[in-house]
Amino acid sequence: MTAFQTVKSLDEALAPIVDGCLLVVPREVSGVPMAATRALLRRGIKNLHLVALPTSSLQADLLIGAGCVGTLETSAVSLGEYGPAPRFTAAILGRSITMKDATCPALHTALQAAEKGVPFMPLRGLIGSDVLKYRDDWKVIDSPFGNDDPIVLLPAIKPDVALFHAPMADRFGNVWIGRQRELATMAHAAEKTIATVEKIHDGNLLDDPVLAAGTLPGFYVESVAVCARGAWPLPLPDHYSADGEHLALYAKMAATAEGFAEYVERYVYERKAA
Amino acid sequence: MTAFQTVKSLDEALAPIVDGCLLVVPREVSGVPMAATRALLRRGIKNLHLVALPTSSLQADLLIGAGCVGTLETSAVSLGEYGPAPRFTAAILGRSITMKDATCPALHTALQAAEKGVPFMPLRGLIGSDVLKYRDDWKVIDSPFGNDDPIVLLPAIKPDVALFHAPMADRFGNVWIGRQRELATMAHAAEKTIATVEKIHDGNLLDDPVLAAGTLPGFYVESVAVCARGAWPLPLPDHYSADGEHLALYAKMAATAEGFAEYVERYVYERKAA
Amino acid sequence: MNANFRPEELLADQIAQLIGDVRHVAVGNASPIPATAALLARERGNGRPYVSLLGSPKNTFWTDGARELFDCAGQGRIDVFFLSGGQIDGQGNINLVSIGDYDQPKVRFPGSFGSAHLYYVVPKVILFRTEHSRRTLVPRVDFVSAPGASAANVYRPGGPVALITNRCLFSFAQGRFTLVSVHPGHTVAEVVENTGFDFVCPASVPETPAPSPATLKLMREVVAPQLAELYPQFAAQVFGVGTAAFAD
Amino acid sequence: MNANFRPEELLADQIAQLIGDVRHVAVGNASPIPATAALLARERGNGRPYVSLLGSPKNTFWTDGARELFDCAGQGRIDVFFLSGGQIDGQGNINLVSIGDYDQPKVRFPGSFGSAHLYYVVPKVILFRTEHSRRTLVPRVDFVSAPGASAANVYRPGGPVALITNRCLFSFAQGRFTLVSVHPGHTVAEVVENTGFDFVCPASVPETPAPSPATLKLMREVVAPQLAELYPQFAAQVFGVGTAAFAD
Repeated sequence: MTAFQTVKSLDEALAPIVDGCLLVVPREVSGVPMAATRALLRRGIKNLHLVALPTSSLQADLLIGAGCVGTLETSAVSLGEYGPAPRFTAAILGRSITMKDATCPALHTALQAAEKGVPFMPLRGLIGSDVLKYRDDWKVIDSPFGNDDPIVLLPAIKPDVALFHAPMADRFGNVWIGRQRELATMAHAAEKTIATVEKIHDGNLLDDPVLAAGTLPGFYVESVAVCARGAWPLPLPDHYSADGEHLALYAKMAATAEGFAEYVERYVYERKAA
Repeated sequence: MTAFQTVKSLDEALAPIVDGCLLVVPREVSGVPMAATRALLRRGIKNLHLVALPTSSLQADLLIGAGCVGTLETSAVSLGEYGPAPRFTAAILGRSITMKDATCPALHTALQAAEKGVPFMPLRGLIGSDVLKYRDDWKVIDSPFGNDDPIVLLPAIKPDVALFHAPMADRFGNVWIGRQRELATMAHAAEKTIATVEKIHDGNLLDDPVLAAGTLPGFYVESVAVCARGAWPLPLPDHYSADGEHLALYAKMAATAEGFAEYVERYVYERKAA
Repeated sequence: MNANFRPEELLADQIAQLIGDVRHVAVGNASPIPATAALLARERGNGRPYVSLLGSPKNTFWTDGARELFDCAGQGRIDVFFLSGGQIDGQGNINLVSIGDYDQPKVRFPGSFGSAHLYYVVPKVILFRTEHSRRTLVPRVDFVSAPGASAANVYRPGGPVALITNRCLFSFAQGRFTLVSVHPGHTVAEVVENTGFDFVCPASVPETPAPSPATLKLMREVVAPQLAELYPQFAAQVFGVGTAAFAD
Repeated sequence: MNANFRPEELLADQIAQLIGDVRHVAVGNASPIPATAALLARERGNGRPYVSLLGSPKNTFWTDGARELFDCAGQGRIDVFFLSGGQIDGQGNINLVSIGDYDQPKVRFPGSFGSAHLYYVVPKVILFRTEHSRRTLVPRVDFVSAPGASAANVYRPGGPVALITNRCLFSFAQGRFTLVSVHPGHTVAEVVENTGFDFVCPASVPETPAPSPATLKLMREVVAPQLAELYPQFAAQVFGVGTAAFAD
């Protein structure tokens, strides 16, 4: 197999993420590409349609605070034990972004629909919820297999780009994602996939059956960039925990627009990432 | 975590597979539980509704030839390079089993519907095919997201039991399945899951993130039995190849009912497995 | 309030009893008291129920990604789950989204998470809210993240069975809450005063029973050290268990 | 027939040209000639297209189980696939199921495999049948595993583009086959004689061009050894490449 030029510099790798694109990113504990997110802030990306699968924390808050997001589609944004996500909250109250409230399995299902190349998939629940009420793009049908059995159909979400951070990739673009299999679904659903990784694995991840079981094939991967501690200050499963001190600092600074601006100046532009 | 009594003798492990049950088994190269199949023949199981996901070779042919199958639901049965599956062919021509012809992705989709707890899932294709024509249980609707866009809906398949062979399990019932992820979907979809394995892994497969990525959690597993070379004469991915000589012998013997009976006598009852 | 146990211990003991004899309890993020209860139930049941604590590598078995929790619930393989709400109303509706008009909210919460699915499919959902006030327990939620009950034709094997607060325990059935017991140090009058919705209030309401000495011992000596992996601060504050160092 | 190449080499060369400049070619089980063609195309394209040979651990990337091939096709990520049929008719319908009445068949084939999906979603499906006879190429198939064409409102980005046999090459467009070329040693009259369906037969039909010496060299020296992993017998018979030992 030929090694295509998959491994690139971070900015080169992120080039397919353009203003206005439909970008899907993983939840706060599955390998959030924070170094890449800071690079997108520095580039001044605008008007993203951000799908956080199925929730987000610092990443969505940072992108929203910096004015990068036009539409946000997710089930929740919160800093967890560090409190509400302040820029998300401010943006909703100030109506500066379009919010598409969802529920976790609805987003998983909509990405799986794209993965399977079908226009929709059904999901139980939702009927009688205001989540459904405010989603004109979701439909209720009477199941043809039931007897007066209403069920919700969710349209497929086909992202332009899937972006995530993972422990390692090889030079063939194969990315080891381990148990975070929603990353594979994101990649299958998206037009292009960009991964940042802690390190490059020598050899081919698909050659070892044990590693291969946790590998997203390079076939789906547009580009890979190496970013050591690229999820910081969020955790990378089995590799490092969240930097709670930093998240508490963020929660405090981002409570005001001025404090957020200062945070961005200090931690995004001056690249004070660990 | 407590180690439940998951590891059992083969016959004990197979006890939940009773006459008439809806049994799902994997395709010919994904870890076919042949030792378990021979044990079911010896027990004289009857009237199985066998779902082969999505195709089968020796396993379905053997079960059909021995009169164990009432209904077969699959996309193809063949001995591949060793020719047609003789007992399957004879049973269809003799109309001694009920055949539900499918197409590979339809079976994957129907199992995924059960995995997600939804009554159906859609699939592209099929319209205008006689596969659809002869399946009264499949429905065509006009997609509510399209404009005159017919699409097929497949009802969920919820097996009573999923049965497969895998490289290893631990004493907690966790089973390492590697890349054969349809085995996980089978287990998620089925009421009970029974695995035969080459060997028992000391320790807990979920403790190692690399092994965990290829592991079906014991939570889904009813019982495990150790059967070294338990897929023989079919292959086990990354472990052993098919025994082509034996398969050729089977193809030859099973060409007639008498030859098949002799094969069963010799290789099922006298346990001449490798 | 009686000083030989902490309020968290009372709540965990009550929740463990609500869990009952089931196969699988799952606990969402940031839920240390339900997590304590689930681990307590597991200790009492000698390994049963299976306990999944979201966010704990040691106490989750998921290997199929973030969707597995929801798939598992959809399969009917999660018997008990816990939900809360920025607002909860007397019909069992929960609001995790916003206060005021949805398009012009006055307050925004994080969002509905998985509630709009899990509340429907998990047989026993235990509502949990430690702030028992007219602000949180309201006549009618401003946004229904998930309804407490559904029309007869809606697929709904699951739903709320109880609401436990810092003041009392309610059961939920036939679309309404009934006051079951009031925690030591609190009164029925106080519950009425601080509850924004109508509920069934029996003529005589018992005090929530204190955890037995055996339960307290089990919680403190066996459960607390297990809890410390995921909730080090909570384990330290409530049970005085040492904080584990984070792996890096 | 000219003796400086084998019929399999001619077919593989033709198929490689039909594949054209695409991103991904997938080849099903038991298809050594299409596999040869796909590997040849990859060698000529310097690594493009990506080739997936079902059943070959070295030439498949799947890590999401047996469904990934079909999901991948549904995503539009498989550009070329190969199908055959116990019967193929002039409308491009293929039959992998049975001859005679479906409920009382006279002949039973293995089954439809993935054809009832892949034939609809893979842009270029190349039909391949080495037995070119009135038994296999029929006026109307007895069972439509997958139709050659669909109504305008049916989602169908894919379908047949060609049929290659041991005697000739047909193209497929607008619902019918057109004879493109006849292989060396065969004649148009023989094709007409042995084809059960009507097809467009141009006044002048060229001979299928022989593979170039460079192509033969590439096939024999570079492709054949790669093929031997999956098709040791075929590689030995056609190319004289030594059979690889099976790993155990």
